[in-house]
Amino acid sequence: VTLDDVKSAGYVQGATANEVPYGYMKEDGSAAGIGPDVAVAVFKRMGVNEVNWTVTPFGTLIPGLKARRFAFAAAEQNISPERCKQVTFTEPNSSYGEGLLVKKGNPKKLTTYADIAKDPSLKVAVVSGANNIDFLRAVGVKDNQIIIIQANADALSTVQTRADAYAATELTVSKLAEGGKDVEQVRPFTDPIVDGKPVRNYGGFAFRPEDKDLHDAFNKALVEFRKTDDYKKILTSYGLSEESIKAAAAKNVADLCAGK
Amino acid sequence: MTWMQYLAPLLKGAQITVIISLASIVLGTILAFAAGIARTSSNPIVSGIAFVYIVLFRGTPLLVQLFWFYYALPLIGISFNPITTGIMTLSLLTGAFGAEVVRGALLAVPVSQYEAARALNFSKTYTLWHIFMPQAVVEMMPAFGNLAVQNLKDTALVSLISIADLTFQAQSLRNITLDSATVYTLTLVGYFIIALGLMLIVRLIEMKLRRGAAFSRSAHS
Amino acid sequence: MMYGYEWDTSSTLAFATSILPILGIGLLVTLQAAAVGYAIALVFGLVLALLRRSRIRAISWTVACFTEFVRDTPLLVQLFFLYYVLPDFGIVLPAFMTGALALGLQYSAYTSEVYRGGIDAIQRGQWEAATALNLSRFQTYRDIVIPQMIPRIVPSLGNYLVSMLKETPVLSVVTVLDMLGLANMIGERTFDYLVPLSMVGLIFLPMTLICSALIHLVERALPKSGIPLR
Amino acid sequence: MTSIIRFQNVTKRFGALTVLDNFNFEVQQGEKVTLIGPSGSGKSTVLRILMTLEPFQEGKLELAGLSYHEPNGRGTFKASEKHLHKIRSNVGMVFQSFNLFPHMTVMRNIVEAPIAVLNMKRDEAETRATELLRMVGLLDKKDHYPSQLSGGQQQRVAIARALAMRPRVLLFDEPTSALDPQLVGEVLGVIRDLAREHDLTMLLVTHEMRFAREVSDRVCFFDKGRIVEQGEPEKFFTNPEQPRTREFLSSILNT
Amino acid sequence: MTSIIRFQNVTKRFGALTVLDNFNFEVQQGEKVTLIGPSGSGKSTVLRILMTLEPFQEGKLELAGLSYHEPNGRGTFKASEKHLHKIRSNVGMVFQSFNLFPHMTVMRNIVEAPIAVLNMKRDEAETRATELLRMVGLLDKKDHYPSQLSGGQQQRVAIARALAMRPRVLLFDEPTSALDPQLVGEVLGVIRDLAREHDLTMLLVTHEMRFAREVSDRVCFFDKGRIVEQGEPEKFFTNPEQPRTREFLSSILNT
Ligand SMILES: Nc1ncnc2c1ncn2[C@@H]1O[C@H](COP(=O)(O)OP(=O)(O)OP(=O)(O)O)[C@@H](O)[C@H]1O
Ligand SMILES: Nc1ncnc2c1ncn2[C@@H]1O[C@H](COP(=O)(O)OP(=O)(O)OP(=O)(O)O)[C@@H](O)[C@H]1O
Ligand SMILES: [Mg+2]
Ligand SMILES: [Mg+2]
Repeated sequence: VTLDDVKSAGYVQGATANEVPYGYMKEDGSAAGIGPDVAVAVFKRMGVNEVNWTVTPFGTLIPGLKARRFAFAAAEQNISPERCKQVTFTEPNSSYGEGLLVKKGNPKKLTTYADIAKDPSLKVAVVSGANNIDFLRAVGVKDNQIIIIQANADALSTVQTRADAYAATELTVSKLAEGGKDVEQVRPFTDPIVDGKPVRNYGGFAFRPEDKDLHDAFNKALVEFRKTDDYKKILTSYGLSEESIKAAAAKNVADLCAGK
Repeated sequence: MTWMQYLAPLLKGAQITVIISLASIVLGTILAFAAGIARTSSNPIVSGIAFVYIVLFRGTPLLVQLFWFYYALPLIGISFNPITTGIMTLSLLTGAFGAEVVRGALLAVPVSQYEAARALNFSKTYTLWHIFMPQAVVEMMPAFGNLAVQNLKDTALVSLISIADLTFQAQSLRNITLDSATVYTLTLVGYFIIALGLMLIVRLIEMKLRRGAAFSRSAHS
Repeated sequence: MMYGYEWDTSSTLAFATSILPILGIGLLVTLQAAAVGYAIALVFGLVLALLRRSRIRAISWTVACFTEFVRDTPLLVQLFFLYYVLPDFGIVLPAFMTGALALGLQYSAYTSEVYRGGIDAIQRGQWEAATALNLSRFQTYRDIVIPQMIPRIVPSLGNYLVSMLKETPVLSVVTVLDMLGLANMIGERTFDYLVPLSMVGLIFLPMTLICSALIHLVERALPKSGIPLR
Repeated sequence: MTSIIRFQNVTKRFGALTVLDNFNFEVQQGEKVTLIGPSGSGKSTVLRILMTLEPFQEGKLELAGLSYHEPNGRGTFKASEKHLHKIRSNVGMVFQSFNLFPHMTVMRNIVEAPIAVLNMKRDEAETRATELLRMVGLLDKKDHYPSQLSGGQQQRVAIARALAMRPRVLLFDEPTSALDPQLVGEVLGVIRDLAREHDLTMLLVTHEMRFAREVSDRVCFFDKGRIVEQGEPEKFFTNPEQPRTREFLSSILNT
Repeated sequence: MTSIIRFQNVTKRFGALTVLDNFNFEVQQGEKVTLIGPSGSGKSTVLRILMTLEPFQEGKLELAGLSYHEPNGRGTFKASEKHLHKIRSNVGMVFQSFNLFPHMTVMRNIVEAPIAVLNMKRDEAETRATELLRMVGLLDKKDHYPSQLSGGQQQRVAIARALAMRPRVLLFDEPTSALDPQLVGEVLGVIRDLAREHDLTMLLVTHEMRFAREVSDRVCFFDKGRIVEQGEPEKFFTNPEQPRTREFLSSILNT
């Protein structure tokens, strides 16, 4: 798809995963979240007034892009070197750290992912397709300690009964802690150290490598948009802090893809 | 949010579920007849093709089939929208199962009926469509009723290819409200009601086919 | 890496062979779940079928409604319900148990229909002969009805084993990773879904065929001794 | 002589259809009675009621002194299973379609009930079964399955099976009508021999007139739920009184 | 007179079992022939071969001048469908179990084939069917379904259905043996009337001896795939020559 295609069609096809607050579907069927809201604003600036949203399981975002099911994915996927081999990312749109959801009172006294690795009897849940599993493995958590759940919403029940913790991004965890009873977010939480650096995620929009023209136009508009107050308003409304917004602007996609 | 407010999105999902289910049941039935009749053909190529089709679709999980149709075929340039893909896949699956039903029902028509038709010099095609089919169709109905419900339940898997069916809406709702118990209870009830509706339709068709005393069961014993 | 196995994405073939051991682990889970679920379905289905013939209205009606409800709602949603809602009421079943139980329950609803059909197909004369000989209800079932029913229902029961095998992938919603669940995971890690998922299809195909053939063998080996099969 | 079977004003309905209407009928101990009559007149129903396979709505029925209405039973024919069990232990029935158990050998068909119901030892049951099989001329078939036997042979096994329970009353519902004409003879022979046993009460429904003539002490013509005419076979066949009987006999004999 | 059916050294096997062994048999145009014989002797097989429902292995068979081995056919009895079609257009068959089409009314059962096969107009077919139904006495049942008829009525419809195709040869395979004794009369009457039509050739298999006697010009006793004895009914029944025939007749007549 080229920008011209999109312009002449009058709309663009986007996709997001069902994950509050990065991207999700509201009861009325419309998409919301950091990714979708920013994408809509950026496309508007590019003269495309309509975005058609597909909501799809997180794990199928990249296969869907490859299968030309949609033009871009707005789910704040972490920009990682492996993903960069599959798709082309925009400059980072957000930055977020990791988090842990535990039972109220944090009975196992967990403060970071590495604590889980220390006690092999502990179980930790992650959502299928998320990169938290890589961080867990990197700090020494074993396969048999990990429970794969299909959706964030399953985390509440899982943490109550079948797992000691749920590992996700800090925002997801805080949204779940807000909505659920008898659970809490681990605070203070130490981000896991992988390859000698604390983990930090930089979420961006993913495009097909073939659609360079559309990607470049979007990327340019996004960089412009990041400078506006409207942009900050969107991000803060979903709970992102000023520091996180700054941290996102400080990184560039080329470095992230190179693993720096 | 109360359960009343969950109804709107769930109903929207239910609508999609019903559409996909009905469409694929109808198309699947057509396929089932084509493949089922082909299986009874004396031409080895025709029955062979039908056999391969049936084995392929009965033998692999629906999830794999959906993935292939939705995410793999576009890589070689064949692409359909999600709803079409969902309907197509489910039709092919239902058709494969239905083909065996059709074949079984055709084989269950007593040989004596075939002999009577032959003695009256009916052609093979005529015997198939005017003697065998009307009798076999009645016997197929209960099995097709089961297939219809099976098909309905299988539509729950199309959320994989981003179709906003009932299951998908339930998942989304739960994502926002974190109220699993209510959402899932409503969802189960929703499927149950749709299934009852499907069964009702099947029964009505069956009653229509059994009209009069023509098939008061003892007819060919 | 998964379960201690590395994969090699240099070529499709190398990829396919390198993930085979992981899929093998999933296959084991598939087979275990199907075995446990099938055992439940065989036994509980018969219980349901017999209860449904109970002379006490309340029992037969309740059982009829239960079977109908289970039969008419998707396993996927039932699993969610059992796994994520029951704990709200203090019932926490381990994941594998939940999966096998839900599979078993769903298929009990099917097998109970098969049993019911099998029992209904026993000619009335057989029941009457049993009554005339003063056999009790229990003796009639044990000595007359069930032995005649079994050879007749083996084919349908067998077909449900095959369907059940194919349905184990939904267990991944309750965190039980069967072959397809693992293939999905590999896909998520490598962004190449096509190869692992196609391999799952390729493994399932002969598996279901072999299963069907085995059932056919059992069917032929069963002593039928003149029981009319239609 | 004492009546072993006594129907007193028995009424039996299937929904709106009244099959037996104030039916009165007695059979003496040791008597051999043949029921004949047009199709649908209710002959099988009489036997099935006696065998407790059908309930009835009104009247009184006794068999060997046991009432079909248990004193403490729950309403019409709602006798307890235990009471019905007691009644049935006096009656045996030979069905038109044999109703042998297809999954059991001839021997097991015969010994099954004595072992399960009368708690007979297997040895003893088999000894008796052997005798019965010799009587019906089928000892060499004891390890065959019913499907391997001809219709006539199956019917003879069915007779042996009923006799193995030592009933006092034996009911036959058209025992030869499912057989090829050539096989009728076999079964007829066995029943004829049985009829010589004076203690056994026999009630036969049949269309075989020769059969009725040779075997029975009394022939009853049954129509529309009542006995229209009855008498000794010789008299009955040669000189029936009622026009309806005459008409029926001629329709059967002159086809 | 010319033979309309001619079996010449026909051999028919089912696997290892030889059912017809060098069978020779002729039927003249207009002749009414009854085949009798013990069960399993191959009587039905003869009719089924004539109806092209069974192939045979050796010998020559002709019907109305048409050979069952088509000159250019593909080996034993592999005549083309077209040729078989031609043979069948001369033959009709009335089956023991009637084999009516359960999903069609009586009228449609009869007119279906004339319309579909003979391309008769619906009007004409129905006029003829009405005549036939009047003949078999079932005009009032024309809109009933077979399941609503008694066995005797079904069999009469089956006869009308076969006649509607105007066959030159009509085959009956035990047309009354699936009927209650009382219903036999109905069907017998119809066949007796048919037999008066001199042009129609009839081949009957039956166990009803009265039937054979009244209807047929010739009775053939058939055993083990051969005709043992044949002759006019009067002579055949009163004074059979062969001991086997005598034995068989007595077994049937004296049950
Ligand atoms: N279970 C039933 N439900 C309704 N009607 C029945 C039932 N059983 C028998 N009947 C009816 O009761 C009447 C008497 O039946 P029954 O079988 O006793 O007659 P029958 O004299 O034995 O006749 P046949 O000589 O044909 O065996 C018939 O009209 C029959 O249709
Ligand atoms: N399709 C078949 N396959 C194998 N054997 C067969 C088949 N049809 C008939 N037979 C055998 O051929 C022999 C002749 O059968 P047929 O039906 O012609 O006998 P029949 O004289 O008509 O006997 P009945 O009086 O019992 O009808 C029998 O031994 C039968 O078992
Ligand atoms: Mg009767
Ligand atoms: Mg025959």
